[in-house]
Amino acid sequence: MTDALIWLVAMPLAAALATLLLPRHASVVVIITGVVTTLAGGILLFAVGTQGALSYEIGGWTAGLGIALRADGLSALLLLMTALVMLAASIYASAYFSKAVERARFWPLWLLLWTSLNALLLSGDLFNLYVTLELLGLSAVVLASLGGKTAAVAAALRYLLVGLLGSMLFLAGVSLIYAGYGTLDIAALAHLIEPGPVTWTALALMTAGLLLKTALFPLHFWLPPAHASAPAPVSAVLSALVVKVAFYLVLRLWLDVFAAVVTGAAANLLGVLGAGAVLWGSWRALRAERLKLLAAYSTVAQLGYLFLFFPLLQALPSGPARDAAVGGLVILALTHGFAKAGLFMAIGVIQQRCGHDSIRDLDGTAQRLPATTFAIALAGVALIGLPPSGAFLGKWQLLAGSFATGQWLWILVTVAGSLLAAAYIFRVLGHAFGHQAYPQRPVTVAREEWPALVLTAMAMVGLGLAGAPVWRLLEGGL
Amino acid sequence: MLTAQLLYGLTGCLIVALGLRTVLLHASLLHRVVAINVLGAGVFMILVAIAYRGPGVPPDPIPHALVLTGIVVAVSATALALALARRLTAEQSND
Amino acid sequence: MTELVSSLMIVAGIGFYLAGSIGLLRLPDLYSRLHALTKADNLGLGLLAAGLALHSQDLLVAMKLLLVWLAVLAASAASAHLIARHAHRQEAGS
Amino acid sequence: MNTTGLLVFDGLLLISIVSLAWSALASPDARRSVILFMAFGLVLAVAWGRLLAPDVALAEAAIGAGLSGALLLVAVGEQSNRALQDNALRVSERNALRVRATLQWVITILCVALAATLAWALVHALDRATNERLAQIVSENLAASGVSNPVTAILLNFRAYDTLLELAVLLTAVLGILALGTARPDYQRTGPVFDGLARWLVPVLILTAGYLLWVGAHAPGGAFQAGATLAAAAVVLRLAGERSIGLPQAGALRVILAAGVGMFLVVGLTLLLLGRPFLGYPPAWAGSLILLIESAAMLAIAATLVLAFLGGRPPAIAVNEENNRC
Repeated sequence: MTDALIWLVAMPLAAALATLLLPRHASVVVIITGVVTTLAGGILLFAVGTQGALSYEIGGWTAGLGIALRADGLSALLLLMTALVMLAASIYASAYFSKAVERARFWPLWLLLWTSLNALLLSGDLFNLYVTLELLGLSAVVLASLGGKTAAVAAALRYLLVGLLGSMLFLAGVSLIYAGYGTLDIAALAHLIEPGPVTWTALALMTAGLLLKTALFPLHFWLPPAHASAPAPVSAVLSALVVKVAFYLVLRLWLDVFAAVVTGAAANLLGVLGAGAVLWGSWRALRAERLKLLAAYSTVAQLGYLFLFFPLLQALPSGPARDAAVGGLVILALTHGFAKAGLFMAIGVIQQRCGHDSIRDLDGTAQRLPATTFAIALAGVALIGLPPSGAFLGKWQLLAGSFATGQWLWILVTVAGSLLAAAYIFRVLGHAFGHQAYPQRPVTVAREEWPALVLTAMAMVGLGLAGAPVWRLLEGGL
Repeated sequence: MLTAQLLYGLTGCLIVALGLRTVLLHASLLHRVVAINVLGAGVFMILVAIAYRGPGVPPDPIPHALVLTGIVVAVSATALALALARRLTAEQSND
Repeated sequence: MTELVSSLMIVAGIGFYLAGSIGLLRLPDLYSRLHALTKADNLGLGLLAAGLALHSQDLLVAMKLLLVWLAVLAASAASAHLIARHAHRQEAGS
Repeated sequence: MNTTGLLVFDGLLLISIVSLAWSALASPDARRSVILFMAFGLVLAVAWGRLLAPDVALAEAAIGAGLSGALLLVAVGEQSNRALQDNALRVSERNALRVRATLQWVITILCVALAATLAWALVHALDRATNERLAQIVSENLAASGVSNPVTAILLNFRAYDTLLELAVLLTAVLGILALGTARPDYQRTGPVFDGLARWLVPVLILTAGYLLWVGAHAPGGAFQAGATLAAAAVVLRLAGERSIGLPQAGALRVILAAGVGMFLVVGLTLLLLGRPFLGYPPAWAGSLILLIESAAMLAIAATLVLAFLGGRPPAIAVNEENNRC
């Protein structure tokens, strides 16, 4: 059973080599990888649900000397989301890239990115996390540059430098931890950790590095150009997964490994930055001229909500109320992952079919691409946080936690952010519904439109209904 | 605590700060790439200083292995940054 | 006795290095700088290697040091030639 | 050596390291900056040697200073590469300059604070000195690792998974470089002196690479140092104006690039299917399996570094890809 952990890393990595050596059979390899990783993710989730956290010691060496892979409810949920989003995005990408030479370049890097996502979510070793962060950063940068135009390359270059700076800061923190505690194993460290200069400085450095990578306001400056100028399938996973796993690492460090030394003031600081992200990101999304830029700024805002949970979790005593808040946080993150991936793919369809993604010129899109417009509407509902989307459950917990701890500021921010989100989504939909005759079929280009539709439906209905099992999985986890 | 550990470790801290300053100062791209490499060298210096155990005593090999990995990752990233810069120049002259 | 000779050689080697470095900083043009650098440094390294070889009292180590010296000799000769030729051609061009 | 002498040596070494770092970063001239950075790397290698880290010293000299320096230098040498040398912030107005001066001060103070905090934490960390334990565990398990050089044991056995992902990072970088553009044009032939040097240097470098690979099992060395040395041989050939620098044709090149990660995966997964843990070598086989993985890794590393030096797809691959177009 625990072999599933190593297969989740080895499978996409082997597939990357296969697509490099046999470019003609790449699509088959990718689909098989997607199906197998999704199954492995499902099995893992089931196993974690029934047996609790799993670990796998690579090479048979005890963790500490060697490196252990670990999975608990949180990482298993994110792994399954990664598998589903990557599978859908792969199907979409096989239609998006029309030239053989483009696909030959794209697939190996895509699978290397996939490897790094899984490896990061499973890693139980601080230095190994640094290596996975670099693999994630480099593969994401190359994929983002595949757009090839000046804007894409310039944005990718900035993305690379920011990412490198982030991982170097992270590594500096890891070095301090090794100097002070003599171990890199996360589980061992969680038992040893104690307040003091080493711990605080290390946590500050690692967090600063990760906040750069997860683009928390005001360190978000690199994200909109990079996400808006990348090819659509790449934008989808950059926004839905790549920044999300960096956030996962912040969560892991703050609520798990370093939980004993995190102070209320530090958590409040993250909350304030999150509030800034919600307001600034939503405002810029409202003012955006292009759909892709809107979606990118909306990512900045949605990440902000996730950081609003930190002061709540710090203030809530452990118990059902806190567990509920953790569940809300995870559901919000998952919903955003599905919804934003779907949104970017839908935008990609519009961009390729209409030749542009300017919001003002969308008139009639609802008639020409009804399924895609519907996917955008579904994603929009999830981004605003209306029922029955998973985001509604998440935001509900955010509000409930704020009431319970008397932190009124976050309530105001959440409400303001949601109103702004409603405004920018309805602005898009208002333009999309014009007056033209309806076509015969709702879905006009299947391979391109279905993935977005399925993902956004997941965000809307799937996660709304799956709330209870998610909570059960996370119980007592963080 | 050994004097050499302290000396080299503190120099590492200084070099990290020197590198970071240039990265943040919006210097030319080349200088920023060099600066990130310098920053990394500072971190590596801290790691190698941690590993040192005094003359004649075998040092801790784990930080050495980590630094070796770090050096290879740094050169990969540098190579990629330079390739991106080259492509950017090509695209700009096309525009 | 050998200890004394080896120390003297090392000190002399460092002296040549010093001279070469001063030459690099103080001499007026590229050719004379190259001249100071390659000649003095090669001799300095040779003395240093010989001194260390004597100090080690080990034939294998001495051979390795000799190899180091030969490699540097070849590399510095070739690079000095390339630099000088490049400078010469630029002068001729302009 | 006596303690005072060593202290003076340390002091001089550290002063030159800091001043080289400073002048490399402060020099406005790109080429000078790169050359100072290479000097910084070489002096750093001396420092690694001083701290009894010969493996790191070799890698730093070959990769950190040598190949990074060569990559930077050849990039600066391209006169047309404006993106590299343009200032990110094109400010000409006085007002903006004043803002910039203030920003400069803020950043400088921030960095001083960072250095102070880091130093404060490091002093506390060194005071605790708890990492004896893990080094102890490493030496206890060294006999079962298949090699006697502890650094190689960590890189290819205990923490082999790190190295696998590190090779994946290298693969990502080289695929990125291949995707981004075509190789720089060949150099002119350099004439008899450099040719003469290359003629005997290249075989020596190849021999050295083989030696470093082999010796890594029990002494400083290993796949990365060997790969970098092999790449250096190709760089020398290219600088001498050779057209063929040992890179194979497109198909075989892809196999070599994939070989590093590939051999790791083949060994790891075979062991997994045989009922052992992933990368859990049987002690009797460990030495040979490590050498097998390292040999493949060396070729992949060398090919990657050479392609990075070329700066893109060699002409053969570029042509091959055009044919694939639909």
